[in-house]
Amino acid sequence: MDWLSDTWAAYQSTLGFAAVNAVLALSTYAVLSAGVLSFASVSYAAFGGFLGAQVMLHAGIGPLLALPAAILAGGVLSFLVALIFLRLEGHWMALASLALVLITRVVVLNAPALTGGVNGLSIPVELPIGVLILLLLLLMLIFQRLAVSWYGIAARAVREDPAVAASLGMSPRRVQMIAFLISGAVGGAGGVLLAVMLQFLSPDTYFVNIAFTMIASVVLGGSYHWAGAVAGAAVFTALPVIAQAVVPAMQDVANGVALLLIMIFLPRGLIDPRAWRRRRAARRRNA
Amino acid sequence: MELFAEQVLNGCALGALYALFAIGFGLVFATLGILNAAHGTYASWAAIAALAATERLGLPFPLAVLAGVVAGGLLALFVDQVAFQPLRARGAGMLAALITSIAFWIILDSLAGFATGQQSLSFPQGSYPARMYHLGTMPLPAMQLLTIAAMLVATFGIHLLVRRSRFGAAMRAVGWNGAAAALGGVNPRMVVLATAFLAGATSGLAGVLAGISTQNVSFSLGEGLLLKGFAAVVVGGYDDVRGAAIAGVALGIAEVITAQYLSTSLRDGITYALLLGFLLVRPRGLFGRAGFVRA
Amino acid sequence: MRICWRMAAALLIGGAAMPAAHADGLAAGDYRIGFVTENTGPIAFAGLSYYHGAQLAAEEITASGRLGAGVKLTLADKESGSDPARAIQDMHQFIADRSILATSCCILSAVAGSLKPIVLGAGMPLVIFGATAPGLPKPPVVYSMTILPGPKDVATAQHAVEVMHPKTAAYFVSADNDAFKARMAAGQHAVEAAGVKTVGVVSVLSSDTDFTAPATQAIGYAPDMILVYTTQTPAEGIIAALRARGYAKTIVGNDVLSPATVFKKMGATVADVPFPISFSAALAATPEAKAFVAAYTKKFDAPPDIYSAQGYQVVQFIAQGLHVLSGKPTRESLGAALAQIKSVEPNVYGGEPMVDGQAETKDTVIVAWTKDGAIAPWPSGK
Amino acid sequence: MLSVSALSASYGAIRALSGVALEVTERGMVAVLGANGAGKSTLMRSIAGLHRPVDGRILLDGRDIASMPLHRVVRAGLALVPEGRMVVAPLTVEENLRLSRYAGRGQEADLLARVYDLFPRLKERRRQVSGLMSGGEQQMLAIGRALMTAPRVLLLDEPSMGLAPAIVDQVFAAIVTLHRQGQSILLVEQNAEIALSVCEHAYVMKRGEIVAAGPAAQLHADAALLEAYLS
Repeated sequence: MDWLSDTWAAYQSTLGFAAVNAVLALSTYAVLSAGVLSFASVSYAAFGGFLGAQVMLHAGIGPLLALPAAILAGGVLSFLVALIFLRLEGHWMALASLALVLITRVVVLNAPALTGGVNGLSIPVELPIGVLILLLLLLMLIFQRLAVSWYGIAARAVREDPAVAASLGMSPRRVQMIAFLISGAVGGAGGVLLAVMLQFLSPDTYFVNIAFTMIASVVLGGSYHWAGAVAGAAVFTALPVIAQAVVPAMQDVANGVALLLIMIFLPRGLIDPRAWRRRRAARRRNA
Repeated sequence: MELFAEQVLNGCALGALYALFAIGFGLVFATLGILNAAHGTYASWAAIAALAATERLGLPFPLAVLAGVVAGGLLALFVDQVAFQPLRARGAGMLAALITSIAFWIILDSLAGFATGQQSLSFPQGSYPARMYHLGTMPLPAMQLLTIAAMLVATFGIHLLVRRSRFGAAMRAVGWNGAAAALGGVNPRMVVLATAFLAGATSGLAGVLAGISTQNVSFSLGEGLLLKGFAAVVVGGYDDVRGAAIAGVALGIAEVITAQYLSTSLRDGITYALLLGFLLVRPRGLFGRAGFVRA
Repeated sequence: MRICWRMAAALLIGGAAMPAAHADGLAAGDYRIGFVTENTGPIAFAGLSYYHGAQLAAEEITASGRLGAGVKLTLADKESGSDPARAIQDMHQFIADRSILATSCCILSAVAGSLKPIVLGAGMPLVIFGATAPGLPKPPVVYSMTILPGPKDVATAQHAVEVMHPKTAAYFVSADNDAFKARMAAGQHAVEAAGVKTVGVVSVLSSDTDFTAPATQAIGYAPDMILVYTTQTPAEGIIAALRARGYAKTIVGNDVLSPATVFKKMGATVADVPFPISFSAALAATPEAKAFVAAYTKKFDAPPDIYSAQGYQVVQFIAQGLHVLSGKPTRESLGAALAQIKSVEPNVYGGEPMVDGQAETKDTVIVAWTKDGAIAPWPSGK
Repeated sequence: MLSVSALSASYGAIRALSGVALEVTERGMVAVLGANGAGKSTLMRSIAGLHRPVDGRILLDGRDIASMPLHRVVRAGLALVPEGRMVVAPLTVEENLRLSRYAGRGQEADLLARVYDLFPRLKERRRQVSGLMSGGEQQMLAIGRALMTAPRVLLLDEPSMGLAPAIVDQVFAAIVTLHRQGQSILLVEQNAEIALSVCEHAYVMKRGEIVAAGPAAQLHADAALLEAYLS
């Protein structure tokens, strides 16, 4: 029994970070599933995270009560971002969102009233890992319902072929606007959850690294199903821990090599609905 | 007034580094369609290779630079073949390539840290031109002049290559659609290899020159160039070498002047705001024409 | 001077309190310290030195049998790459590992800020080796072996003004580093109090690499003296750029210039730039310091620097806490023992009082590199 | 000269060609007819190296080109004018044409003169960015690019598709001229009328197989057969 509780104690924070990364990855997946590659989730997370932190610090309320504020903050920001970015096409939007990430850090550094500036912000608030997991499960349920809803079908159509989607009476712009709003709300939530996990926010907390964590999680896990984002975040969070245990001297290299091999051999990610469909079809043929 | 002129020169030299890096970064993006996060490590490794050539092999300055440039090119070639070629063969898109490039970024950055013993190294005094020329009382450091000259030569050379030569046409054709190029007999694989090498070599040159003039040869060298080079490519338009060069130099000058006359904390903000503004107002960059999306 | 007196007093009291506590000694066995390393990432150059110093101390203590027969002190290390998220996971693994009695970490304040609430919650003793954010120590759990540079910067600035009699001064500061901003503020205050006019402040960022333009800007202010309050790589770059552009007047540095790698990289360019130092291999005077320099140089084939000295003291400090305990100590008893320590023994500084969980050093020596790579008191000939 | 036998190809699990055999003789002009989705384009793409066949032999002058990558097929002397034309849009007309130098066949100046001779329109627009030209002009450019590789056999995939009738006439006039000059041609066309009027021999495809073959005149006369297979 000791062994079990020790293992839990040792890896509960890994599980926590995996859950937070999954939420952030779902934010990126939300837009990607409507055909938009955007790194702006980092900015929603930053806004939601810092605002949520301030709410917790000043109103003295717990993270669960600060969550709605963060969701709202992320949503509002994503609305503004969508208004501007949706005019751009294809990879220009990806580049613009990357620029937004870079600007986010500058803003964070220069808005000490909200962010603590270079000193950072200490947030002595805790959230049990179990609650965090419950929140993630709830979010997964929402994504599952979304996937089978009218919106989910429309998003898939827009991703595959915007022209065809438009001819079926779906406005690609409107669908993508909804995708941005979902991404913003989820991103804001992820930001505040990350803040609670770290208990300390610095200007580097929401920056390029986390952008790459999000996108790598989504692609690694498989960008054609929401479960991919969750699976990818789990793997991406666990890889460094495993690498540290197996090859402590070269853990970063091992981490990179593992990422490389997964992508080369499973370029569509770990969770690939197309492969499932094929396997099912093959089974039916054999039967 | 002289201070202003000095700072403009400083900005030009700094911007020339951004420009050189951006040219390589843009070539890969335009021709191979890859947003390559590992590109900065080519610059770091080129500088490390040039330093090793100087210290271990005792090569003179021009040969050491050449060694660095070739190392940058070969590294780019290697990364392309390992990280991108398998995905190309499977028809996997730009996203998977972005992730494999991040993987190589992690790997090469980490190895560069080991190679330099986690230190920031520098080229030994006397291993590079360090003379200070003067125009009136204004100091003109030899490395700054050399950097600007290298940028000009590289820009015009590569611009002519891409726009005027048959090989350049093949590069642009492969960048647009590999099969369409092959219908004319072009071997897309060779063009990809040559482009990767050229891109790595150009960014490698930026790395070597930056390593010398900033006295910082370490894994962090490439990262700074990557962000600013990225900005230069977007502002200048990734399919035009001249645009990337002009944007790089302009960013360098803007940075220096902002820091001198406004504030350092706003410096990067202005760079990136400029970047975002350009994307929104003129997404195709300075020289971009009504273009064709990759097919 | 007042500060020195208080330290001396603390030293005396600490020294007197020391020997009485020793009891039956520890049970034989392996005593482990969880060490969160920063051997990769942006500040790995310093992280490695801290780690090497700590490694050496653990080996020496085990070999000496100081903690009792069959008592081994070992480091369990986990890498964080200066990433708070990874450091948090490392710390949780240490806390879950019952064989680990104490932990050590952190150069970056952000990492320290993330780990502090965790160890406070778990009652796990943590000794910080590099982070300088104010208010980090919190006995009986969190201690800091970081040599706080603020007072030393003030002393150096004052000394430089006394020696060189400048009329004007300009400053370089890492604008995105809270510690250096505070250090510059302290230095500037002292210099202005001595009647020297501030003609300009040049901000740089920690990740900057090109310093030609900032150097041009500073020279443009035509100051008699330039004081540099930045992290190591920018400080090197700034001094090199200032000298390359012909600035021949006084440049005042800070303790980041002391590692031997700085001279190896910059050569004579860095000569005659004064900086404060609390430890230097070249100036080691006490037997402890000399033995440390000799053993370190033998083991790692390079002399120790200020970072290795602090890493070394982390383990010495923890060992000192273990020394007064007996049987099988717990984290709580170790924390309580550490809280009792008034002065760290042995130390490489010639005196290291502990004040509210924060280590301090007795003295500030103001030194500079000579043209042939030695560290000598500044100005030379004094 | 071009001899295809037992050629099979598929897209994923879907079989698109099975056991196709056909022959193009020296200076010959052969048409492949078929309804939409009969596998004509797959046939052309498979022969030209744009799509990798599952099985079969493609002999060009006795050399098997079935496993060669696209650019090597071009260099071996087989040039495709694909459906949808696939000109390199960002390049100018002349850049598109001169790209074909990489095929390394024939004298560039002579070939360029021949193309401009055949399509004076291209000469007028040679500095024009090709992506901005009309469909007909792009079709001419695609044929020109293929001719620049001095092919032994020219493969034309639906050259009339999407073009105005007047332009179709121009393009087919050029094709006839080429044939007269001695160019071997394999033509895929949905418009059977026009194809049979210019070709000597024709194959008819249905569901990925050749279901009929014969001299063009004979097929032209057999209205019932055409009706059965082409609708």
